Amino acid sequence: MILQIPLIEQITPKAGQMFNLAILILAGVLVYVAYSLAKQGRTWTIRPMEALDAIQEGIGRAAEMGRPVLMFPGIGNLQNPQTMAGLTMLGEITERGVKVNVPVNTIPSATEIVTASESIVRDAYSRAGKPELYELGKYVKWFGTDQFVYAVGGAGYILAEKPAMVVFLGYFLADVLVTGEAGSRVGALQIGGTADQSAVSLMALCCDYILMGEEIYAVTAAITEDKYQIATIAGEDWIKALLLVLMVAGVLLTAAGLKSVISFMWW
Amino acid sequence: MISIDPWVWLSAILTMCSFSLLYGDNKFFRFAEHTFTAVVIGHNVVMGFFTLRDRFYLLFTGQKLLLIVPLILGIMVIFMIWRKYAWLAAIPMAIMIGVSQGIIVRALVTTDVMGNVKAVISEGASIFVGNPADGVGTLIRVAFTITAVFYFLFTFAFKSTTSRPLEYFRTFGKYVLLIFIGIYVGNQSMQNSMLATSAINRLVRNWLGFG
Amino acid sequence: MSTMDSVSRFIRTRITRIVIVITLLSAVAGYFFSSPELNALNTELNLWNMNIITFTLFIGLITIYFSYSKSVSQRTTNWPFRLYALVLIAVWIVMGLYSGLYSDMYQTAFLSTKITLHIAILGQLIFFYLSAMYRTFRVKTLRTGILVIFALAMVVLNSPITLSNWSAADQISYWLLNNPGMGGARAVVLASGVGGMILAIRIFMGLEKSALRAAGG
Amino acid sequence: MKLPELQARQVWAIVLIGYLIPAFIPLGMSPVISSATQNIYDTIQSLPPGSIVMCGGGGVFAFDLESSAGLIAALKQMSKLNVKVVFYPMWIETMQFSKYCVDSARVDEKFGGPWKYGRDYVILPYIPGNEVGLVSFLNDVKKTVSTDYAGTPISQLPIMDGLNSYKDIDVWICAQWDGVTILRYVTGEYGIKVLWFAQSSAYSAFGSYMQVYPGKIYITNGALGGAQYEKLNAMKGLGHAALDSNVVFTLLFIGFLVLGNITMLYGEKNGNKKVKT
Repeated sequence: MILQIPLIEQITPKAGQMFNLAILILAGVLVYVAYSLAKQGRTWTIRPMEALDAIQEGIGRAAEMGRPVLMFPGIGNLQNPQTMAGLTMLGEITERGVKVNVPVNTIPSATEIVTASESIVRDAYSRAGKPELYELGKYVKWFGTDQFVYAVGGAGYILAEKPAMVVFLGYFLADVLVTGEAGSRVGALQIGGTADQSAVSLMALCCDYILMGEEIYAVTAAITEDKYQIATIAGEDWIKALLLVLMVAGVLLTAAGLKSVISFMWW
Repeated sequence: MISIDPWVWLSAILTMCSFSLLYGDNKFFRFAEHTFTAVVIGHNVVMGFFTLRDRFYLLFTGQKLLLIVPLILGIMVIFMIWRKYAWLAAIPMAIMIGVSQGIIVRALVTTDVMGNVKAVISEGASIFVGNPADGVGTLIRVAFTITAVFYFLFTFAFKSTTSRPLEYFRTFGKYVLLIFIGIYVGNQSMQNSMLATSAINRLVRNWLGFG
Repeated sequence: MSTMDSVSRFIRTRITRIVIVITLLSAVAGYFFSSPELNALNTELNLWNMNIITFTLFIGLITIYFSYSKSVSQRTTNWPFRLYALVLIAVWIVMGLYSGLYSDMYQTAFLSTKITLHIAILGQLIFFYLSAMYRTFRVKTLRTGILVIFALAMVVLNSPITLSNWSAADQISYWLLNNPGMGGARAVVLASGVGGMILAIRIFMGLEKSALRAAGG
Repeated sequence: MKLPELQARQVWAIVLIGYLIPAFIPLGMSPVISSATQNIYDTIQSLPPGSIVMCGGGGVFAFDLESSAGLIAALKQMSKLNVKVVFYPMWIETMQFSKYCVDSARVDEKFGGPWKYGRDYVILPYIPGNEVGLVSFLNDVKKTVSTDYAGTPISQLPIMDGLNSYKDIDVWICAQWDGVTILRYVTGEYGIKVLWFAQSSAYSAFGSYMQVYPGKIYITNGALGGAQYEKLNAMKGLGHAALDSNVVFTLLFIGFLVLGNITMLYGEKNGNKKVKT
């Protein structure tokens, strides 16, 4: 029945389409190769990042001061890769916090992230060996769905509870300034990470450490120490290295007037 | 002349309640916050009803009975909020994830990734041609793009003496990103400034009647 | 393990994988290959997807209802506000359904409440921005120095006083935006693009289970 | 004497006073036209009568207010050119935003303007699914939407007779935050020219797309671009008000920057924050 729909004419600008598809397929192959290598025991290390060390430090600091840690996974929904990175980070921080008796709270925005956060926090408590400490609604605070409602609730929470560390990791927009400013007022160590350009510049204003763009995926892979996650980051690097080689060679060739050599890119 | 329109008064009171956050957390602010949440949710639901009417128009008029499938799947997705029945939402979620990821990935590879790579390569041709100021600009743009992408290589370590210069290259990439953020912060401030004006003008002009 | 459990597990693990592979492939292949069948399948799936998404608009209502009514019945902090919100939601829905989305009344009510409040919150950003900037923009290291110089340049060049008194200011600000600024911006777009691409590949290969695991409990 | 650190509230009090001044006493600043804005004006001006212009994207009303300055002026311009405009609401507030712009531009006949609903412009209902909805719409308009915002079947709207797929669209105007989605699909996959009245944050983040599809995408820079567009159409609106506030902002920015650095050098030793990446 579906297939009886009449023909829809094909798309106009097709130049370079086959090459683009080849790159997409190659990316898939490289990720798969990295994954298989990881299965056979190959490991990679992600370069040291100050923000990652700061997170570890911040948990220690919170334990010394006897204050909680707050983590924001952003305003995205489940389809947003940045939110997924934030949720992974939430699980890891919670697990590390539970081990040193630091409560880690989180304030999500989208409703499905509330559900997801609860299951991730519960899971983290079990992994840390203290499942009895977990309570529904105790660590996941929710103030409403809208972009600013959650931020304002978060700001109020920060001013009341004075967390020792605030971590922003996920998809944010201008709302980060409301919570970030509150965090600065209570003197919290703030770590911000997002792949959205508008929020990253605002994070630069209020956070002590920032993670830009793709760094958020690398940092979550690094903190989990999961070899398959890290392997896919390696596969990603191979593709980027290939694109870099293409760009450098391409720029040199076109600058020398030899664009025809790389005309295959426009097939 | 101060306004006599009740809506303008409502708007002015809500604006002041909201601005009271600058003083600190207080009841007026909470009133504004809850009004905000309620209207957002109310608007969502009203929008939902009318959208359902428009989206399933062909089903209700009997022109396309196949639409019964997404109707059922749509109802299943609501079960996402109850943990016990959340699995019912798995299939519609899978459709949403699959379709949107598929559509996104094809645009990402075409525009964001290869589009930009090809733009960088094409710009190579204009570095030594034409106005020197533009040529320098193009050179800077191309070089900055390449070094900043280089910064995003995470698993490559450049520790040996031969590969050491590449580490400087990466550091340079970090400064490129800082320059971008600086320019961004400066340009974006225009937007925040305009929004403050808009909120304050509502009070001073629409409500109090000045200007 | 009950039958229900095994059915739900089967749906969560197997069926969803298959559905994702089919839908993702149809969207990608429908674009790269000129096949009318694939394209038709893709269009139909797109329509389904749009219709399913409409239902998510109601999820907020249900969650807010449970959460707020619990807060009201247990008399937690700020519960009178929650009660007020629940009443306002009901009033708003009745008003909206009665007047229609595009009526002047709905528009006025919407502008005077939601939009006013949103603008007011966004309008406070410049306050937070300036106080954060006062604290942060202290030239101590090369890093902050770079940030401050470029931000200052953009602010001064975009200022109407500069623009109307110095004709080159407009060109310089666009030069900064379009050359050094765009270099970094483009790298972020490109690298995030690769990240997004790899994520889709991971989902396709079934290596990224978290999205569905979170939904399936 | 040591300079004390200003508290956040003290900073905010100064900022509030600063912004109240132009609200009471307008400074009356006027913009200088940039070539980026002029390009958009010329593109619209050269549209032949009867062209179909799509107008839409995804965004949040309050945030898109910055772009409304340019869009309102453009609607006014288009109402004199006899082009047809179809509004495409992609996020749930976009329909309200479209109504706000149409009403503010005073182009409808109920405000004495030349436009008649259904003949000169149409507002579609909210179309869910973002990019998915957009792709579906561009492929086949009639399958994707069956009614307008009020539930009227599109067969009863004269404009929609001539709009069946992407081939019938001459230009796409976007005045919303999520212009990137429009660029990726409308220009990237279907080769349609896009004019984007972008917020200043959108310009600095996504200007690079102009290089990917040269000559197909034009972007204005935020409130400044909006004010320029208003000037091109001989009107004064939010864009001009934003210019006044920009003057105040520049002075506040420089003042606090200098004060902050002096405090660092000669003040009490605390509150120093650094940025690390």
